[in-house]
Amino acid sequence: MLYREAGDFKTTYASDQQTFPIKSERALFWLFMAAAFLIVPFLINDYWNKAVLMPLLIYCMAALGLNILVGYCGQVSLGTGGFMAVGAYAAYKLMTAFPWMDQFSVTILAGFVTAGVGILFGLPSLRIKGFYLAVATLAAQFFLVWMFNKFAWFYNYSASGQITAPERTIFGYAVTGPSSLPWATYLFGLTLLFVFGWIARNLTRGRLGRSWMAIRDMDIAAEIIGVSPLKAKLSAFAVSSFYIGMAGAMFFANYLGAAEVGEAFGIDKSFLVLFMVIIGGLGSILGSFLGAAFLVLLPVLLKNLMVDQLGWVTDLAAHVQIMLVGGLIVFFLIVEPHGLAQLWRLTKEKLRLWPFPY
Amino acid sequence: MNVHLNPVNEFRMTRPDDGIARGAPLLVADNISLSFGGVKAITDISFDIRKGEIRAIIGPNGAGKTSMLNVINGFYHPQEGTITFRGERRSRMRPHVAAHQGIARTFQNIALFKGMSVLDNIMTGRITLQHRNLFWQALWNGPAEREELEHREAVEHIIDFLEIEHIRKTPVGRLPYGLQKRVELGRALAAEPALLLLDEPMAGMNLEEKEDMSRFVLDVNQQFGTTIALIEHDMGVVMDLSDRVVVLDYGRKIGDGTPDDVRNNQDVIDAYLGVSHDA
Amino acid sequence: MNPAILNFIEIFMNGLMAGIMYSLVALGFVLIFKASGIFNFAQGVMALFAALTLVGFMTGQVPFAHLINAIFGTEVHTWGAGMPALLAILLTMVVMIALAWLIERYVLKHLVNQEPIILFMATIGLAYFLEGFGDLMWGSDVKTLDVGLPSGGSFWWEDVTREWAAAGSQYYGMYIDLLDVSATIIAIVLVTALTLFSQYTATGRALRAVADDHQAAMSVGISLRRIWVIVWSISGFVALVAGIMWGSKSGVQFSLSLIALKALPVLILGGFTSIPGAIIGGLIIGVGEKLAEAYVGPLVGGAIENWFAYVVALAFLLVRPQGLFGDKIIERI
Amino acid sequence: MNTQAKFGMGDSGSRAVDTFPKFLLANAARLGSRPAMRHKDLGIWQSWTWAELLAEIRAFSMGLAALGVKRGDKVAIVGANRPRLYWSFCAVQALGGIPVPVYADSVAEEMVYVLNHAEVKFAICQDQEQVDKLLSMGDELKQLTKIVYDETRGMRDYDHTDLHALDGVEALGEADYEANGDKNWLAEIEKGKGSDLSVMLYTSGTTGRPKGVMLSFDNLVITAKNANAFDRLVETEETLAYLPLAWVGDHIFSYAQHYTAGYCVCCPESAETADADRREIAPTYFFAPPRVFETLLTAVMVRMEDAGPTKKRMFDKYMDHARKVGEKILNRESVPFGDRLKYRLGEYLVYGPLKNRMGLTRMKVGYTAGEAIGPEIFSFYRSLGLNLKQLYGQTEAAVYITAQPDGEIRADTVGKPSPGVEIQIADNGEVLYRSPGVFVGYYKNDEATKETKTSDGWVHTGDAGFFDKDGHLKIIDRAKDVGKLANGNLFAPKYIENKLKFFPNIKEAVAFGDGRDFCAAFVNIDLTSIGSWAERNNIAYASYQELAQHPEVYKTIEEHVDQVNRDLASEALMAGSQIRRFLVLHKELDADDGELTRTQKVRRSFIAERYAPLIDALYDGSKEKYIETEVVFEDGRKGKIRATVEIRDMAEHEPAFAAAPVREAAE
Repeated sequence: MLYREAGDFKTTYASDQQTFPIKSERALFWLFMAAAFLIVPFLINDYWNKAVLMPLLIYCMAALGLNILVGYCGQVSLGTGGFMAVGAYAAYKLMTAFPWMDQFSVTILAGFVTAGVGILFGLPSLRIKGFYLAVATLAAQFFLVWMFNKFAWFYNYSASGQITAPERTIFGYAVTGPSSLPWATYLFGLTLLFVFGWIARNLTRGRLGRSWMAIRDMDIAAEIIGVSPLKAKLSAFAVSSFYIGMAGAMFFANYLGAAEVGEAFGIDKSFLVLFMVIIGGLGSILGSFLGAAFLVLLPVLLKNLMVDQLGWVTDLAAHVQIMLVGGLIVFFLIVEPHGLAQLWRLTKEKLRLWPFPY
Repeated sequence: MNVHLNPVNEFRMTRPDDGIARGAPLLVADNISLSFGGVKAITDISFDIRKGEIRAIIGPNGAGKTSMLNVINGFYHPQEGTITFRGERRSRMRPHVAAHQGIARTFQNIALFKGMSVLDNIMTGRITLQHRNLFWQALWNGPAEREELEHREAVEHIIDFLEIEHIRKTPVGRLPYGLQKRVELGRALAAEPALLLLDEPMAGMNLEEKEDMSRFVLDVNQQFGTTIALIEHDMGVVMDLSDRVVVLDYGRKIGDGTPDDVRNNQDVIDAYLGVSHDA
Repeated sequence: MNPAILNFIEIFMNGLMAGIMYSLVALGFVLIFKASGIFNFAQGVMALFAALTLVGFMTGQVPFAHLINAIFGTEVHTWGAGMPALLAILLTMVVMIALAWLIERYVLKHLVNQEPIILFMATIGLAYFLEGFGDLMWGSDVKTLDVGLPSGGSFWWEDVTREWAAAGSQYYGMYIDLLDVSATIIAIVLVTALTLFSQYTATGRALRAVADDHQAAMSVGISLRRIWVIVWSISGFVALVAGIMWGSKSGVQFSLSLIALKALPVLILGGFTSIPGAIIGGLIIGVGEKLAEAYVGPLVGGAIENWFAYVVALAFLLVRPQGLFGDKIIERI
Repeated sequence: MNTQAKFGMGDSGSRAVDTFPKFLLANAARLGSRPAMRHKDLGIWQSWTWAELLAEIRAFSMGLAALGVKRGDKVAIVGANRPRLYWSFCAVQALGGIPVPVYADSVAEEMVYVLNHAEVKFAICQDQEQVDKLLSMGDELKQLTKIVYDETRGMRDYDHTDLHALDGVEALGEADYEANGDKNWLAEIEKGKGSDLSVMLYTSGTTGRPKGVMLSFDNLVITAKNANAFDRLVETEETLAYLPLAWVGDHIFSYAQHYTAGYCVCCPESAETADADRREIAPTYFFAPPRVFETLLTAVMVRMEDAGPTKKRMFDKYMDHARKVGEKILNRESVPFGDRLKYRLGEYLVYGPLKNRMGLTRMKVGYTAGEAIGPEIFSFYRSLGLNLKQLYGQTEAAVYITAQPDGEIRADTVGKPSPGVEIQIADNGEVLYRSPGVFVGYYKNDEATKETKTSDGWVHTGDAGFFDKDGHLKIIDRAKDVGKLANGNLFAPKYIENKLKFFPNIKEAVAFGDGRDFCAAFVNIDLTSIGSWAERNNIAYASYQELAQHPEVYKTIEEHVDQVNRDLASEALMAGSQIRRFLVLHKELDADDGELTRTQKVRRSFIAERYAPLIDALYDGSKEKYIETEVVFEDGRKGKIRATVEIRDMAEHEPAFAAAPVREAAE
């Protein structure tokens, strides 16, 4: 209904393969981006930043990373929490060891460190598949959490065992630490997400993305037509961990400010991000964002409703919330196993065919 | 300025000349034996595939035909015997290395990537020809995109060749069987193989689809000079298409020669008529 | 005997007894996986839920008290009277069967033919739901559970073993918890009963038929949906038993659901489809964990039992990707 | 690209641009970087600017010169709407040759006749199929010396002595250009003048052998320029070339107007994808015979049948509203504000998306011609806000005779005389015209030329018609087809057939009655429409024949015939010729069987002959009739289909018209 595609034809392969082939969608995307970059920073306050926007940006990044591994390459991982922890601790060590380093570099380097760890824990994927691999990644989760707890070097021997982010600025505006500015942190996260979202799109649309998907869809055939499983799987683990590591670094430095590994990066995180990916849609970048948005916004809404509107005690609200989230996940899987992205695709198809039935 | 292509642009279908003359052996299998936990699938089979020919491998069910193809492209490793491809003797090798050496194949049970479109499936076939690394791909604009678009153009020629323009962007899972087979052929062709292995390309097709597929196989062989080894059950098709035929039965070679030779070979006739094979 | 050897024996036995508990939980997984191909992550939460319900019945709690109070402004908490353990166990069993039926009716039925990962995710969703539901129904405070099983150390065994040490050595005998002993006995009985059930009853045979081949089983008239209810009921029962054991030992609280995570390495080791694998895998993990904690732990700073089992399982998998008793994977094309 | 400099703006003004090659040079200079042509090929719209077009055509043309094409040579062009075939027109004309496009789907004998009659020396073919067709005629083609083909597929093993790949020819020309420049070529173009023969188009003709209509550059250029001015067509238009290129309409829209206005012509990937390709391009100037609009509307209605009830209700509601006010809004009549608002909402919800799905979103002007279009169909498109108009034309007139000016659109007229056209109505009602587009003559057929074209330049259209009070021409039928029933009542078969065909369920109809006691009709059902209806009603059928003879289908058609009779009864001239009996034909009328012309018009006399037993049955009162019909399959094999066809009687309606309208004749 909204689409007017007639006359929007392609004269080059580049335009045929672009990310938003439909003119109106392209316009919508840039409009949305303009709003996110130019309008939101002026409206933002601390509550919105902490409760909604930062978690949204961070989980978008994490879900993007996990989706590359699970959705594109078909390797199920339950180690997301552990990899986020690697990113967080790497960021902490970098921030404290090199105080002069800017936060963009810190975050990206933390990503690289995590990518290395990811490759290490991705090695078993060359031998084992499916659930066996999923459970094997749990080993990473538990081991990493244990390690960060156990060796005081990681938390600079602080008495509390916590890591605390010192203040770091970008162009003179604080993006970490207790006096960080909401709009600056937001823009920092948004910029990273925008750039790396675009990179994720690039990686998934070309040769590498196809080799991942080939491994996912039929690994034996993929190998026979020339995909090296070693390269495909390990690159997926590396890229995925890179994103998750950055998300972990942001989660610690820009969002929490101080973190204790078991609490902030426990197995619950692994599940949460996996849910985002599944509910959003496996193998879809948009899906990662939709899934993250859904699971970030839903609890906020529920809490608002039950605690602020109905005046229930928090733990009761928490029980109802966890129950509803679980129920909704099951509901979604039943209604649309391919996630919100598929729902979006279908809606789009319907609107494109409008007024004809689908 | 709009880019435009010369629509009749010739596209390469075989790799640069490898020094092997047309008619000389491209691949030689020597005394191959293969067994799975004591069960012999292939026993002491030797034959060759010559450059530029269509070589058929036939035999009753369970004769070891598919196992033979699997040995050729490195998926199975024979316990005994050697494979020599383009003059190089091969030891244990992963299948993707064989693919890089120029062996492409299709599968008996369609093995397309179900989550991808026709275009992406065929593009995947060119994976051995694309070289841009992760860094360039992350940047995309520039070398990676250029490479991608070059290969897209080559793939479009294959799509045109196989007459599947109308399904270019359809997810392969939604296609009827016959078209899926054709897409799979396209994916194999995309690799510009020196040797193309076809595992029952016409199984389960109706007469019209078989005729189409036969035409494509012949066209590939004639227009691009691609060497083809194919397994097929339809004797009519085999006799029409192939230059030479090797016949397997219970993992042994019982005949090898031109279609006419094979047709008149008593062992072959017996095998097909189900005469006891314990002799 | 040398006290070091005696120490080793003590750790080994404790490991065995912990292992049998792992086996018990793993068994629940295997049953469901075999019959429906579902990796039921909610198994641990089912044990928690069962234990919560049991405690609730025994102490006469009013279900959903918090919710009711929050909505209606009332102040209800208990009925004022509890019920005997046995009756409570029976009632809880009924609840677990009802739960199995509900899960089949509202979840599984709609997810037939979905990919395994989707089913897996659904069970995680289910786990969340049950966790919230259980807390909502019975409250989230830590509860003690006592169904009358003996507990505490066995003095008799301590005395017996003290004799074994060489005279003059500072050895005070082996510690063994009676609760562990009874748990082990019950677990053994349960496993035997399940084995007999699946070998000698019609339902058991149907169950095994389904596990072997869904299509074939359906074609001979076995109702898949009925089988699923039965399997989920049985694993509900297993969960109840596990819940009683673990609940009696360390109280009924959220951490009880984490026993599922303990069972996972057992599954990898034993293979998802093998009942003997689950039992032996459980024992190996139990023993290995305890030994590692005692002998390796001090070297790296302790608290390694969280991940040690996983690493063992992983290392094992790299050698045998199909697990201890899993079917050999032959790749075909 | 030195030609650009030579034909820069300042320079071209001094010369008369009166031939298409000259237009090519002028366009390359004036519109060099604007797209001139597109072709959906290899997945995208390959595009050429005017400058690139010039380079391609120059190379091709110089290559043809090297092959030996000389002034006055006839060159056949055979194939579908491909850019290179369009280029070959200009490439040949640049050398002074005369292109002769041939219908690609014509059978071998037809082709032999045309090629021999036109004394064709060279042929440019699209692909192997066309080459094979020509080669199969062998020695029968007396003059043909060389064949050039475009698509190389399958051509590898042919004897290439007299066979040339278009690529090779272009390379030849390119080499010549590199070596010697284009001086000679440009000089050759300069020799061309407006009065020269531009093209020879063979009319498929409803009777007799095809005739070669000779059109001069002046004919085409002046007519095309007039038409461009009439509809304000400029270089920004995009059109879709999907009709046979041997047909005069396509030659005007996709060639003459393309060069004179400088707009962009887009060639679809194949005939099957034309619909999808139109959706992508969304032409701004679109021509289609009524049949296309009909099919499109049927498809829309069929698809809406499957829509959910809410959507269907919404669609119906807004379509009703469009019928009420849409045309008025388009004609800029006054419409209440509320209705306008509702129409705007409808535009958003229904009309816009619908136009989008049909690929007509950008349409500035659309024409339909060739046959009468059903009033409902016509109003449907008009009410969506599409500027669809009718025109009346002929090959002999280089198409345009009359056309509807913007704002004066009516379903039942074909408009006012086009710019530069004079029209008179003869005593017998036949329409005559005189215009700059009037053809030079029929090739090698002076007799026929004299019959058609008077010495003072008036051309007989062969159609009967009259001017209404607003000065619009109304065509009722072929002049020779308008007959009388035995009782003296007027019988205009096409008029009746059109009324029948306006029902989506009826694809084709043939009415009989001249000199008979009453009017009777053959009906062809529409497989798309009826098939989908059958599917919805669980009516199983194995073949067209079975479906056509289904009692339920008969019942539906009977209702339609009854409705037509009711309509006829309300018109003074026609009330006497209501359909008394009809039958549903057991096979689809088909051009391959000679029942339709290549432009899909019914060949009445042929059908009358072929189905004589059925016509007899219509008039002898029998209830059913057995018939055997010979058919030609696509691969050229022949076969017979047999059927027993049921005949139905219809009741006549009482004439019910207000007053006898006065028939005006304008001079």
